Order: sequence, then structure tokens, then C-alpha cells
Amino acid sequence: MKSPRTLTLSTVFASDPFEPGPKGSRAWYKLRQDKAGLFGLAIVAIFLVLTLGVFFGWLGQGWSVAGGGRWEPVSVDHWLGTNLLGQDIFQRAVFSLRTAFEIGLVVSLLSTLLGALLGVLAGWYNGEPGRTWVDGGILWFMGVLDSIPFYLFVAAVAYALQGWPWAMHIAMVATFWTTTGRLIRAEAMRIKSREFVLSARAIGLPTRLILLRHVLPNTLHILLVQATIAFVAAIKTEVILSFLGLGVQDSVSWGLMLAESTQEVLAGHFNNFLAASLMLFMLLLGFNLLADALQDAFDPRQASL
Amino acid sequence: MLRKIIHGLALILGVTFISFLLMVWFGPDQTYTLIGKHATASQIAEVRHQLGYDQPFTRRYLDYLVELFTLDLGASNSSGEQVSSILKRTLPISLALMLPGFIIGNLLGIVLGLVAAFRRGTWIDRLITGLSVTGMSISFLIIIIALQVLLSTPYGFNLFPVRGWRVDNLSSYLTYVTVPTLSLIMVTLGYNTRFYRAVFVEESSREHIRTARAFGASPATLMGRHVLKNSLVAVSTRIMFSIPLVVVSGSLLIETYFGIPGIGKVSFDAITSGDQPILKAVVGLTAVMFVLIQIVADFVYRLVDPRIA
Amino acid sequence: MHTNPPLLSVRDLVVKYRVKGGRGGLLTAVNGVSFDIHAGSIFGLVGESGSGKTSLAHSIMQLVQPCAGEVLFHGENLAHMKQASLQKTRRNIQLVFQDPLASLSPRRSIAQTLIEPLDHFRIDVAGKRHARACRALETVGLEPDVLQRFPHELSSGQRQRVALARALLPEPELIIADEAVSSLDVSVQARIIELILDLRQNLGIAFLFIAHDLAVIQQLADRVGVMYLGKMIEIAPAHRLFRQAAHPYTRALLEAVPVPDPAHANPVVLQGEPPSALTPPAGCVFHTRCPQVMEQCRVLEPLDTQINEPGLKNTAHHVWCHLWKE
Amino acid sequence: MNRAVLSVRNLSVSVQTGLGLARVVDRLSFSLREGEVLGLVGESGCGKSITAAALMGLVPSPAGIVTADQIMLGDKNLVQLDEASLRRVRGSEISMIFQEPLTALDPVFSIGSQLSTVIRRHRGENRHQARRSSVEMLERVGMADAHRIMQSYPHQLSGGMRQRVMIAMAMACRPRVLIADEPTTALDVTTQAQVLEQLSELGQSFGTAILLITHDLGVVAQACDRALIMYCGRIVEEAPVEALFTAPTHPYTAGLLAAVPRISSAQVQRVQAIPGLVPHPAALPDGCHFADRCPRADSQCRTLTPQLQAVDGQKSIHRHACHHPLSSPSHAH
Repeated sequence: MKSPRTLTLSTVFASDPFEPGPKGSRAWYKLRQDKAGLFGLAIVAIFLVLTLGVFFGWLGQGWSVAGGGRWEPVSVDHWLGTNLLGQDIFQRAVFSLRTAFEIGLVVSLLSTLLGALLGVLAGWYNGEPGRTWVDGGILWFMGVLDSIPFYLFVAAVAYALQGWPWAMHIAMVATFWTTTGRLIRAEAMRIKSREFVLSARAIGLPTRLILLRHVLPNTLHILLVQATIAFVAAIKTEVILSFLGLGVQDSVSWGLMLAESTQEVLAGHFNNFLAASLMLFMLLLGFNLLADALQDAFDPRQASL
Repeated sequence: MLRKIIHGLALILGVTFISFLLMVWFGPDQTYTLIGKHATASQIAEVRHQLGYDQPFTRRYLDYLVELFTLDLGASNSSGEQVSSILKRTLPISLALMLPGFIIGNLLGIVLGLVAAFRRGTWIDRLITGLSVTGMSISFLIIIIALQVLLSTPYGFNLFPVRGWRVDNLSSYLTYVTVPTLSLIMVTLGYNTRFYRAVFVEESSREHIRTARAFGASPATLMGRHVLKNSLVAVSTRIMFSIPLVVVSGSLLIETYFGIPGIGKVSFDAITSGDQPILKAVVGLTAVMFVLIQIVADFVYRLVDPRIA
Repeated sequence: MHTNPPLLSVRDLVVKYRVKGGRGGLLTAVNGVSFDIHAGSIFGLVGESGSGKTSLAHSIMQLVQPCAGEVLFHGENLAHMKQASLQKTRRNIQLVFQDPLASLSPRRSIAQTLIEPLDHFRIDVAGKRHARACRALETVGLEPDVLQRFPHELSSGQRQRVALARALLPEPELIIADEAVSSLDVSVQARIIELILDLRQNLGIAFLFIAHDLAVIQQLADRVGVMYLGKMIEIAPAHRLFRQAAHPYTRALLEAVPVPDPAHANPVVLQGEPPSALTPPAGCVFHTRCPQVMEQCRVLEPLDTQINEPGLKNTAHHVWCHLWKE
Repeated sequence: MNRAVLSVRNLSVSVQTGLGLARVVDRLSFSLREGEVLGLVGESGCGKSITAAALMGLVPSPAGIVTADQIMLGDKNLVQLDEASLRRVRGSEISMIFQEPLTALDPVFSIGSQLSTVIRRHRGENRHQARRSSVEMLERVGMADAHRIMQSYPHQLSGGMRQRVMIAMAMACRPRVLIADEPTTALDVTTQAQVLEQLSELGQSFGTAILLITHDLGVVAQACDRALIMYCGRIVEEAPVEALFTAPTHPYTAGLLAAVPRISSAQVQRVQAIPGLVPHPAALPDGCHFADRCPRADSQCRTLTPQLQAVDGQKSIHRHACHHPLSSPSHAH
């Protein structure tokens, strides 16, 4: 089958062969035009700065101090009032930013790396004579992890590691990476058949170099988007785990604040609930908008991969 | 077909092995919870033997497998009730609780996704996309608390019970199921709509849609006939494979919050009390459910897409 | 003039693929093909889609393991080579592909793409490799500033020239061009054809030029092989093939190519479509569509018969057809 | 040749590209006569496919902006029709077939259902009649076992057969005009010959005028009566096929003819490339777009845009847009 003329109707509109600059800059060029994406980016940036503030000790340090009375209303020294124990809600909400980013970054980074590594290996060795068990094995492992009920898995890991603070992170990484893994595996299988990979194999380039130079760089856009999505998932999961008593131990998080507020709310005290919900919602909204914008900016149909 | 069954068995083996490893081998030591702190050495040895802690790893894993396959799941450590009878009692409750939300959530998602893709780029599309992104950014817990305040407390409409599950006829069923169902819908609707919209947009950019338009097909025919039928594989995959997630994980949170005695609540209590027989049963059950779904999915794909021989 | 062993010789090569899905089964893409390529010559390989041309190229490059037969480079079997000499052979045979868009790694600059083979084969001192890449670009008619650019910034013609430059860098003796000009526009295609002829002339590089378009083949090839459904059905020097093609399929192909001259009417000779390679017909694979099909064609596989004076090896005209009895 | 069945005046299409708004079709005017096969010829990016899409009103609105004084199909000006009436015309009075047979048909519907749907929509036949006409149409395009084809799905057919199904679908309602966008480019040369013959034979017997879009000059020579050569969104030469191939007057046409390889049993004519690159649609040079690559270009060519006018002054149908055309057809060059 002869190859079709390159510039059919759809390609003329979508990709343009003469745009300047490396791929990355083109994606940035498109992102700049996506208002929602920029709004998301702005939120994320603001929260990041606040988190650094907390990290370096300028903000939210007095979260555990039971300074005021129970459920004090909004006042000058307690901007958002106090909770059951008289702790300052504003301080706790701001400090939780650090917990959120800590969980989000650790989980999203590790799960994306694991997903990329195993995904590329599975995709590359799929169909390779003699090595196809690698693909089979990784797929089996993903299938197993996906079919274990998540909360039971987290609880089991939490008990197995006997209250070690990182149990929650391990459990999340161990289950989040499979989504990225499947996406990267499919992309790697597609890239493997492209001519520029065949040309690298024809000169006898070792596999690890091919994977590093030619396959992985072409999956970066998927990894970036998945990392953002994993960040959101990690924070949402922490909230539920804290409610179930499996979450953050010796610190404060929006999840803990929300768990506290379940009783307070019935008694009519909404400050704790509102503070945690609003902060959590804004951060998640920012990251979700950013993830959507990145997805469109790197959409392969536009770029001429 | 045979290949699918072998895959299924391998999956179940994997799941049981990992859950055995985590829950039993590294799991919490039951002896003290069962017989209290100050028991005599011989009593402790006796209980440890009964619970099989003294057997080697492979022996205990084999016992566990035998238990699972012969459905003799033993009795709950805390209540002593037969696990299988617990399952019989709690599963229907969980299904009754989760099914309506699951069905409505997906149907609504499909409709909104279709409308957004159909009117792509217009204000309706932006509205639906905006709402779904917002929906995705609200945590499950916030929705539950907010709905509860809104509907079950004097601060709101106070129409529904705060907790509990005293269901004996349709009207009592509706009163107890409404708030949980609403919260399930609101949590999953954002994700569903966004996913279905992406599938329909992808399908409507295919070349054969342009051909159909060139032959005078109206936008409604394009969407309702060509795009929808081409998307059925992706749509059915999404629905089928989210059943175990919703029925087991989803129910755990809702039942724990609303105090509804379904499989979710039972497994949560089992987690906190380390009641292994129940945990093992639930894990085994989920794995079997996944395998069954994979087999059914294979059958559905052949039905929906002629290219899959 | 060709006394030493041919640069490349392919002996009874067979390549099979396992087909997943559908009825499954084994697809024979290449079914016992033999031919030689002599140093500095251009061998044109023509055939329609599904004839096995690309599988042949990939098995020569050891990208696909053949089930039977062997590939000899300078008389040495590629399959039995030790690592060192195999590495040398990989340097001596280079590959150029059809789709200019997919033959260059999208996220790497042209400089990185060109310097990679130089690093890999450790050609020249690291410092001089950049200059060597510039020279290669000049030979294919591109300015050195292209080095900083990325594939998506170049037109398809420019990209194909970069692919050619990359093939030239390891100073190969043979370049396999798999449909290298098929997806290019006529004016750009002509430039690449001129370039290939110059490379053969000035650098003495041999080419295995694979295409489905006989007109392009005639511009380049010294010898031409015609494949149909995995089998070689005719090999001849170009001037003989285009003047007096022996095999009915070759004649039909020649007549089917639309001639850019309205006065010359194109009669439609062949009906129907090539059968599926999963179930090749018995006897001669072309018998189901051959206008001059005979009884024996349905049963007996035709043998290799040479139809011109035995004389010189490189001008032999082979055909696999019962019409041409020894 | 009798009256025009499709006449286009001042058709332009602009498209958003990375480097800003680009006019990819620039004030195109041409007409298609009844029963004629008109070739729309040009290399990638010259705007021929987008012209076809614009004629059918298939250019997606946000991405492309279409303007035209008129696109007269018989007595209807398509530019003024609203979307609903345009839909009634598409597939009945003017239909289109595409290049990629594999992806042009809907993979999850049988050939029979896709074919009869078009027939029922435009010929108002009921389900039973439509099935019968579908089988008739498949036999008409040379499909031996039409009944089996009706039940089968696109992925079960070969490229050639799928393209024949497309032709059957397009011709089922006896359209006045058929636009064929590179119909045989993705087919093998033996199949291409069969499909081209099928196409022109049907065009003759149904009295349908065909606008054949291709980059292959061989196909133009064999299948077309008249041809328009396009470059960077403009028609640079328009002539009957005989004149075009023997005595082209525009340097670009001559360059194309010199670049296309020709099979000859005698001496091989070496191809000559056209120097330079096609300019980017968003950065087109002033005046004649071919000036930078044209051996005959001068300052006039780089400033004044040449208009399409008859070759030797009077009402000849051989026209070109060039300030310094090759010698007039009276004496061979």
C-alpha cells in the first residue's frame, strides 16, 4: 500500500511542518493560549510558594498549639477561629499544604517513574522472541495489583509496616503506577515500530541506549500529564485514609481536619470543615486544570510525532 | 478462551499470594487480641497452633488456597459467625446501596459526554467540561459531609436520616439510599463525563465520520449512530472494570460513614480488628470478580466490534 | 568486471510471521528468494504491497530472523559472524526508510541524530565528528545550519536528505533504500534520485533500491528484480527488463503504470487483486491472475530459467515461469 | 463540450498555522462541464484537497475560513445554502470519495447497511428497495459476489474493493458532480488502473462530471480530459490534457513534466528536479509565488501577481498565469 500524500486535509490543519523551535517550546506556545490552563498554573504556583513558606518555617508553625478556647469564632488572632481542642484552624490549614505537597510529590514522582520503567520494558519486550515473558510478567503483576481492593491493601501495608509513617505512600505508589504503566507500555509498543527506532536497531545500538534516547523522550508528555493526575489522586486518597484512621500520623492534614469536622458539623461549627474543604478544592482544581491543559498542549494529533 | 481462563487463574493466584503475604504473614498477631494479655504460656502456644502461626510459610499458604477454593472460608475471629453467611447477608446490602448510584452516574456521564462532544467548542461544552473538572476536584469526603449537612441536619432540609440502614420496604429503602446515592453520583460524575467526552471526541475526528458527513449525514446521525457504536468498546470497558472498584472500595467509605452494614463496613471493621478470615474472603472475592469480568468483557467486545474475531 | 564474490548475496531466504488475531496462522512474507548485488551497482527491487520487499530488507539487516536461507556479505554469512565482524557489517550496510516524518527521532536535534552513528561506530576523533556531519549534510545539498533544527521544522524532502546523510556517515558499502522516495512529491523525488546517482558515481556506494513504481526504478537501477507474493519472479538487467520483459506479471506491471502522455493509452491488463499471503495459491503464485495461465501453472512451481546467453553473470536474465522452458 | 455543471468564482480558504493565518487557497475560479473529467493537479500543500473540502462545505469552521463569490451546482449556489439544504445535496447531487480506503468506511457497520443508508436518505427508498439497489450498484462497479460483500465489513475487503464500494456509494444517487480526492494514490498500480477505468466508465454512463484530484501526472494523462495545475493555492495553468503535456506554457508545469520519471523501452530520460523549496503558506512571497524557483523570473514577477489569461490572447481554453510564459503552443518548444 503506497503511503498516502502527507498533507491531507486533517494534517494541514493539525500539524505544521515549518514551526520553529523544539517540541517543548511549541507545547508552551499552545499552553500560553489556554486560559484555563494558565489559571490552573497560577493556583499551583501560589500554593507552591505558600508550601515553601511553610517548609522554611515562616508559616503555619503553630498548628498544634491549643492556644484558644473550643470553637472560637473568626477573630483577629485566630483568623479562621479554633477547633475542638482550641487549635488555630488557619495555621492547621496552611501547614497541611506541606503535608499535601509532600504526599503528592512523593507518590506522583515514584509512581510515574515506576510506571515509566516497567511500562517501557513491557512495551519493548512485547513480541520480542525469547523475551516476551517480560511483558507477560509485568502485565500479570499490574493485573494483580489492580484487582486487590485498594483500602484493604493500604490497611494491610500499614499493619505490615507497623505504623511506619511512609506506609500510606508505599501503598499508593504500589497501586497508582499501573495506570501510567499501561499507557507507557502502549506508547512504547507504538514507538518501537517507528522507523527511527528500526534505524537505531539496524546500527546495533544497545537496547538501553535506544530506550533512553529514542523511546523514553517520546513518552515525556504522557509522563508529565500522568504525574499531575497522580498528584491529585494522592491528595484525595490521603483525605479518605485519614478519615479511616490509616492516614497521616503525627502531623496535620486536610483529611484529619475533615475527619474532625464530621462531628463538629452536626453541632453547627463549620469553620474547620470550610477551611479544609476550600484549601483542598483550590489546590486540586489548580492541578486538574493544569493536567487538562498539558494534555491538550502535548496532544500527539497536533504535534507531528 | 482457554488463554483467558489461564490468565484468570494466574491473576487469582497472584492476588491471593500477595494478600496472604501482607495480611497473614506480616499481618498483626491475633493471639493477644483473642485471649487477652496475661494468658499462660501453654494457652498461648495452644492458640498459636490453632491459628497455624507455627506452620511453615508454604503450608499456611496452601491451607489458605484450599479454604478459598472450597469456599470454606472459616469463621470471623471477632464474631465467630461463618464468613460465608456474613457475605450472604452483607453483599445484597452493598449492591442495593451502590447499584443505583453506579448506573445513574455512568448513564448521566454518557449523556453529558455525548452532548459536550456533539456541541464541541460551544458554551455547553465549556460548561460541562468546567463542571466535570470542578467535580473531580472535590474530595469524596467533602461531598458526603456537605450533602449530609444539607439534607440530614436542621441546618439544611433535614429530610433524611443521618446514618443507619433500617430497610424493610421500598419507601424505607429510598429514605436510606438517597443521600449515599447522591454522593456517589456527584463524586463519579466528573470523572465519567470527562472520560466519555474524550472517547466521543476521539471517535468523531475519525476519517469515516468525515465521509459520512460528505454523504449528507446529519450531526445527530453522526453522533447517535456512527460515533456511539464505534465508542461502545471503550464505554463498556469503563463500565465493566469499574464495578469491582465501586462495589468494594466505594462501598467501604460510604458504608463506614453512613453506618450501613454492607460488605464495605464489614471489611473496614475487619481491617481495624485484623479479622483475617473476612479480609481473605473479600480479597479472594474481588479477584474472582475481576476474572469473571474479564471473561464477560471478551464476550461483549466480540458482540460490539466485528473487527475483534 | 565482477570477479570477486558479490558484495551481498541472498540465498533461498524464507521469512515467516506469526499472525495474531483472526484465523491466526503463519504468513510467509518471503518464500525462497535469491539474488546478488555487486559493489557499486544499484539493484532495483519492485513489487506491489504484500510482495515481501520490506521483510526482505529487514531480514538482510538482521532486524528480523529469517527461517531459512542465508545472507552473505563479501561471501561471509551474516548469521554466523562473530560480534566484531557483525559490528563492522552493521557499519557497511545502512538503511533509509520511506516515511520522512518517522525516520528521524522527533525529540532530538539533527546534530544529535547525525552524530549518534559516529559515536556508536567510534568514527574519527570526537572533536572532528561535528565537522564530518556538516560535510555529510553538504553532500546531500543541505546547509550546516540544519544541524540545530528539529525534524518537525524541516520539509519532507529535507528530512529524507538528512536520513540519507545519516546513512552516509558510517561510510557504508551498501545502502538499502526501502521506498525512500515513494512519499515525496515529484520535484523533490527527482532531487533525491539525482543525489543517489551522484553517491553511486562519486563514492561507489551500492544500493538495494526498493520501490513499487517502475518508472522510478528505471531511473536508477542497473539490475531489476520483480517480486510477487513473497517470490522472485524475474531478475534482469534494466535495459532488458524494460524492453523485453519475460514474465507476464512484469509485462502487466509495465503496462499498468500510467504514462504521463495522453496519446499513449493504458489498456487494463490485470483483473482481480493479489491473493492473501496467508493462503498463497499452489503452483505458480501468479496463476490465479495470469492472462497466459496454463494447466501446469496451477500445479507445478516454475523453476529458475536463464533466458539469455549464459555468458556474463551480471547480465543474466532469470525468469520463473513455465512459458520459458529451458 | 456543453454547459458547465459546476462553476466556482473567487474561492478562497485561510487556515490558522503555527506562523499565523495562511491563505492556502487564493481566489480560485474554474468550471466543470457536463460529462467531463477535470484534473486538479499539484504537489503536497498546494491546496487541492482543501479546495475539494471547501466545495463540499466540509472545512471545519473554527480551523478554516472559506469565502467564495459563488459555487454554482446547476442552479443552486452552494455558498448561500444553509447547512440543512447542503446536507440534502451532499451525496445526492454532488458526492466525494477519499484517498485512504482503509479509514474512509465505518469499521463497525456492514457494507450493506452503509450503502443502503445513503440510498434511503437521498432516494427515499424503503429498507427492502434500498438493499436491492445496493446490490445492483455493487454489481455495477464490478463486484462479482455482491451479496457476500453486503454482509461483510470494511476490514474484510482489500483496498481496491473498498474503493469500489466508495464509488458505488458515491454514484448510487446519480450525482451531477463527483469529486475524487486522490482516489487511487493508496492503491497498487494494477488495482489503480482497474479503479480509474471503473470511475471514468461510470462517469460516462451516468453523465456525471468528475473532478479528479491527484499529484500523479500519469493518472492525469490517462484519466482526464482537461487539467488545472495548482501551486501555492493558485491555478498557474489550465489546458486540455493534450496541449498540457505536449506544449506546457507555465514554467512550473514544464518543471513538473521534466521531473516525472517516464518508463521508456528506449533511452532512459533522466529526471530534472525543480530547484528550491515550496514557500510556507503563511510566508508566501509577493507577486508570483514560483518566482524564487523559476529560471525565467524577473523583478516584474516578484512584484506583480500574474492573472490567469488565455495563452494566445483570444478565447482559447488554454490559459496560464505567467508574465514570461514559455513560447506559445504554435511551435513546439
